Amino acid sequence: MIRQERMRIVKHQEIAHNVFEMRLNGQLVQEMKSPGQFVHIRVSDSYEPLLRRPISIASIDDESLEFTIIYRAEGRGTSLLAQKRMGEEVDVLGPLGNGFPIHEASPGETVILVGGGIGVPPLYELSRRLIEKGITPIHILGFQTKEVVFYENEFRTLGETHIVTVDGTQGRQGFVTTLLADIKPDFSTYYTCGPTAMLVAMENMYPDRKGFLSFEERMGCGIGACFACVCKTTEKTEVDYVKVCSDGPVFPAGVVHI
Amino acid sequence: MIRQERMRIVKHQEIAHNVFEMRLNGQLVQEMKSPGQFVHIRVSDSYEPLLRRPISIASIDDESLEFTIIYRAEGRGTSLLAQKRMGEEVDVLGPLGNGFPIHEASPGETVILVGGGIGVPPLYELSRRLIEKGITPIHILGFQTKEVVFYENEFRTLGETHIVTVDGTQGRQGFVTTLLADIKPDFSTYYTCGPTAMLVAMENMYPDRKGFLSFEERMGCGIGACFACVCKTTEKTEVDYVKVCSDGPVFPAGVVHI
Amino acid sequence: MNRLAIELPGLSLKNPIMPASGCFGFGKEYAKLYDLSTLGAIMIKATTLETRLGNPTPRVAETAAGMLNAIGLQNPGLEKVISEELKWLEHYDVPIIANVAGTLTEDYVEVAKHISKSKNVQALELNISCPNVKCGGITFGTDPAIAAELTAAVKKVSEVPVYVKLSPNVTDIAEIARAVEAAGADGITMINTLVGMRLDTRTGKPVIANGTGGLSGPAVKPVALRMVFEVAKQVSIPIIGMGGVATVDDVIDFMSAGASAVAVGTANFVDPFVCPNIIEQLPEKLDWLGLSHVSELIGRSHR
Amino acid sequence: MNRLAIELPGLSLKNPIMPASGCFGFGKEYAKLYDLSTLGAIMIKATTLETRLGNPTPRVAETAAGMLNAIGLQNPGLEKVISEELKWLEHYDVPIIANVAGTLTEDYVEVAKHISKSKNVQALELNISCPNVKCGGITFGTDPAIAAELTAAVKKVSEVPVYVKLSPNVTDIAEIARAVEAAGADGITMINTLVGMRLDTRTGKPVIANGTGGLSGPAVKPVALRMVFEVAKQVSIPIIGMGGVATVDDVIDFMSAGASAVAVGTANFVDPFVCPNIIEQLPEKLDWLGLSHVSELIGRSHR
Ligand SMILES: Cc1cc2nc3c(=O)[nH]c(=O)nc-3n(C[C@H](O)[C@H](O)[C@H](O)COP(=O)(O)OP(=O)(O)OC[C@H]3O[C@@H](n4cnc5c(N)ncnc54)[C@H](O)[C@@H]3O)c2cc1C
Ligand SMILES: Cc1cc2nc3c(=O)[nH]c(=O)nc-3n(C[C@H](O)[C@H](O)[C@H](O)COP(=O)(O)OP(=O)(O)OC[C@H]3O[C@@H](n4cnc5c(N)ncnc54)[C@H](O)[C@@H]3O)c2cc1C
Ligand SMILES: Cc1cc2nc3c(=O)[nH]c(=O)nc-3n(C[C@H](O)[C@H](O)[C@H](O)COP(=O)(O)O)c2cc1C
Ligand SMILES: Cc1cc2nc3c(=O)[nH]c(=O)nc-3n(C[C@H](O)[C@H](O)[C@H](O)COP(=O)(O)O)c2cc1C
Ligand code: FES
Ligand code: FES
Repeated sequence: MIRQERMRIVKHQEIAHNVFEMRLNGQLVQEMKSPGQFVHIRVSDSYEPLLRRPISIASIDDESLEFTIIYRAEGRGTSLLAQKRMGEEVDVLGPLGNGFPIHEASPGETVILVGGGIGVPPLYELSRRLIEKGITPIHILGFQTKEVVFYENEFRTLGETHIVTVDGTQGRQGFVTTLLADIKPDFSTYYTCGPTAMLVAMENMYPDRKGFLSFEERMGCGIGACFACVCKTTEKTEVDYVKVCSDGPVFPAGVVHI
Repeated sequence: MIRQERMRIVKHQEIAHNVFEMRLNGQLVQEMKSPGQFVHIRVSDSYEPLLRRPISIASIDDESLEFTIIYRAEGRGTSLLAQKRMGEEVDVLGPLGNGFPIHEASPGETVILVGGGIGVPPLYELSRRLIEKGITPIHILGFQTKEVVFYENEFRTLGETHIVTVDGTQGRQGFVTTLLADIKPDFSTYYTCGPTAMLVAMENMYPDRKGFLSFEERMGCGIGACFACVCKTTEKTEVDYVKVCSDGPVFPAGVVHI
Repeated sequence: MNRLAIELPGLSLKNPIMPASGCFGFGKEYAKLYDLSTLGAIMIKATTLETRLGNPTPRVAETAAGMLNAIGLQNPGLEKVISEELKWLEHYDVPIIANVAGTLTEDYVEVAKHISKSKNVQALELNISCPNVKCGGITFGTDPAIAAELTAAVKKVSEVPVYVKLSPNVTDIAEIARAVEAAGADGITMINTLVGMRLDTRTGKPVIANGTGGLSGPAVKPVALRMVFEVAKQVSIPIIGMGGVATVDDVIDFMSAGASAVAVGTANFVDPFVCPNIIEQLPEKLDWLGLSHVSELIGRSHR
Repeated sequence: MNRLAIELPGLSLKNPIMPASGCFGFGKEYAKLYDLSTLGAIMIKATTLETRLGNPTPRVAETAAGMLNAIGLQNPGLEKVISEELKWLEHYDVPIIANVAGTLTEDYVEVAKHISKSKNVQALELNISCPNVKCGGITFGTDPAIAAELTAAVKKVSEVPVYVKLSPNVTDIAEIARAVEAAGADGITMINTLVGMRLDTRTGKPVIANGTGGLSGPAVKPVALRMVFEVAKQVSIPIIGMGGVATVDDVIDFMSAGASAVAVGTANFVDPFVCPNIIEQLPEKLDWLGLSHVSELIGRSHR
């Protein structure tokens, strides 16, 4: 069920250049089902900025009723969010949307989790859930440059992890697809989240493979009511459009027209 | 000289119901000349609320480069200001306007300082300056009710002090003028700041006495450029209007048409 | 007696609060958050004759205390709206105001004729003010004669009262209001969005794919309030006011200016519970103002 | 070469930044804060034939990301403005744009004739869009024919180029722009304020004594930007854009939309140093955009 709650900040730190990790505590965590879902955050009580900001759930801890988001302080809203201190409250609406399907891979199988920049966070909780099910994840994480790389160790502790940077300052130089072309991993399913260009590249690279992609679109309501986040679909599907916020943000490969 | 500075909050506490005392530190204090001047405060970096809030200077300490404001957290802006914590910075423009003239009273004389509600603060620094000059102040301070009375002791340490509350929950019941009618103080000059109704009552009560009144008006720029805070004048003056922000907020009795 | 009840042509409102068209879809999403029957009414998303897929994305952009949108009237079309959306809404005890849009007069007439027959549709809202479609929409809303013509044509076929939604993008909104009143409109809803634009500072190109969009949210409240005040002075049919409403105080203001009921749009995105929250706060606000019934607020500014 | 210099009819601007009329008085107050010669130009407070005492107070009210004002064109009148204000401004090396207002065409003509002779007045800004005076002002700005007539009449007597300041409170602002261009206007300045209102929630009465006021500030930027974009498409005379400008990014946006220079109004009240700050930040912004001269920004959105 979707809830709105003023959640308390129990941890907040810069983990890479302009990239922040925020841990929030509250009842809302009980509602979080699948990795890849997101929350819609109101960064201040002022009317400026006005709209909520969609941010993926990076990790969930049911026991402590805490969850983590990882975001880049970029524009007006996220910069304000970055100024919040521990102990302060944040207005959170969520969990929203449908996340990555775990059941689509079977125990024993190997899958690849491919993330780009601020698309990496949701893959962390996803990886943990897959491992719980006895599935082996390989992480391929792409970043612009060394300064903005985050969670490398966290992912390594979960399994095989490859870092790629566009400028080659850390890990392999190039894009996630460059690296995939090298290591040619053997896998059953791919899960990916990142810039649209990356999603396109993934679909083109593995046209016949089972894959799930998480999309980004500008949002209004975040719950499916305003038709702001609509994407056209391919002929592969009967519906002629989908809403990223409520039908997605995760869709099977080939559904969304990109 | 008028300056704009991000000043640091060195003290911030609620001293009466919804009434806050805030102490700020910065170079701007060096520019503060006369009691009754005010500062124009931007309560947040957001565009909402947009305008600065005019607040009187309640006390000045040149040595520590600190000054104090006392304000009522009422509407949107001052409520936000009330949430600021020690150590945070506040955008202050000032000092603005012309304060109460000290030289208008002579050493040895007795004067009355009559304040109403949030009009009381500027009288505190005024009283200290008058005393320095060997002038004896009598303080008549009016409030709505007990809960919102503040600085009583501070004023008592400076001299004779009378408290009046509209509902009689503290001190004499009634208005400042009610009390003045009782005690019939012998004085040379009156200085007053408070709601317009009170200023009118003072002018009517002491038509032939030398007096100085501090006015309030909605402001835009706060420095004399936008003509928002204009008041009509009486035939007693040659100018046909005055600006509260730059010609005032303090005017001699009889100048402003009220 | 219910201190919040308001009677308007075709509408018996439990309270004067309703979500504005396009900001609430057809209710399904918000029904997961609270009971829709608590609402005074629901203004559903614009319905057109045929299915519409709307404009390319991005369709929204944030502005100072506001937002721009260019959804482009995306909706499943008349048939599906009646057979699915309105049918589903029958589960709730809440009057529906059907927002009708189109390109030609015939479109409006056709949609109005059929949708006004739906059991729970108690009134129509003629959207002659959508700034986000190439033809139709706003073109009807900027010329008094054309607006009147369309109103009359729809009145002929509608089985429920017809409210006309005015565009603020005009020189004299009261003139349009008088024209549609004369043409038989039962009420007025106002305001729709102000045409605006946001540019990507780096590229210099519009953020919204459509180029321009409709401005809504707290930023427009002063303009909306002024227009409601002006129109209330010049027409005698009731007004449902909107434009930047986000708090119970905003509701008081719009009713004081002359609105008989108030719609909440953009604020639903900021706080999905804003409508029930305002409804809950209204009684204590009336106490604060020393009023016994919400209707006493209507037109206070003019007295 | 100065990468910020802009040449406009009558105006050689060191940079494209200038305070907007009415938000800077006649410069005296801001001269205490910084050197006025750093400004591209100064648009002085509206000048009328006779002294004007303006409207009763309150004259301003705050709104979400904006403010309302109803100053009522208070100014010392033509003679004093010329003999005192403009004379004093001669101390500074900055072109003055004189904002001219009035009630009848004759008033405008009389003021224009004399004020355009002042040594430092390099251009006139015809204020046909002030929403805060009973007659004159905005009435001239909402009818293309009347606007054109006034423009032609003033052009006949003015010794300097004439810019016409447009009102956003119209259905088709480009139509007015085309009309004044055809009538000989040398340039356009836009936008003036949107008519708005704020009510005291407790009393239900307007906060501003005048009832309505002109809305300005960040809230109106999307509307102003859209209008500049539209007008730039339809006229060939230069535009000085304004409406909610508070940052260097806002300046980039307005020039991208088609403005050749930008005026800053309300933001001066929020940050009295906003103009010099923006001027200082402009060069690095141009570097960021990879542009060598500020003029390259003009009309980027249209390319
Ligand atoms: C489903 C989803 C999950 C996301 N998860 C994350 C995450 O885990 N970490 C992270 O750093 N970012 C994430 N994003 C991107 C994040 O929403 C934007 O970076 C953020 O909204 C930008 O806001 P701002 O205040 O920094 O920028 P501003 O320029 O102030 O934003 C202005 C407006 O544009 C919208 N906007 C701007 N960029 C984007 C974008 N890329 N996607 C959607 N809306 C945008 C904002 O929401 C706001 O409404 C996610 C986006 C979506 C749709
Ligand atoms: C010269 C001067 C000195 C002042 N000194 C003090 C002081 O020392 N302590 C104190 O508590 N108050 C003082 N005030 C009053 C104070 O400025 C207002 O209470 C405050 O601006 C209200 O802002 P808000 O955010 O609480 O209300 P809001 O309703 O959010 O204000 C909305 C707008 O109206 C303006 N406004 C509202 N009330 C007033 C008012 N009474 N006077 C001027 N503008 C107003 C605000 O500045 C703002 O622009 C002074 C006013 C003036 C003119
Ligand atoms: C995303 C969005 C979609 C809208 N769609 C419609 C619509 O389909 N029909 C209509 O008449 N108005 C539509 N509107 C306008 C609103 O109904 C309302 O008139 C306007 O937003 C002002 O109210 P607000 O400031 O409370 O949002 C839409 C507004 C928004 C923000
Ligand atoms: C207090 C105030 C006074 C104004 N006076 C005038 C004026 O005398 N003449 C004029 O043409 N515009 C006047 N304006 C309008 C501004 O010049 C400008 O067009 C408008 O405020 C939009 O710009 P902004 O959002 O940057 O303030 C005034 C605006 C304000 C806020
Ligand atoms: S954001 Fe409103 S429908 Fe997706
Ligand atoms: S507030 Fe601008 S002149 Fe006084």
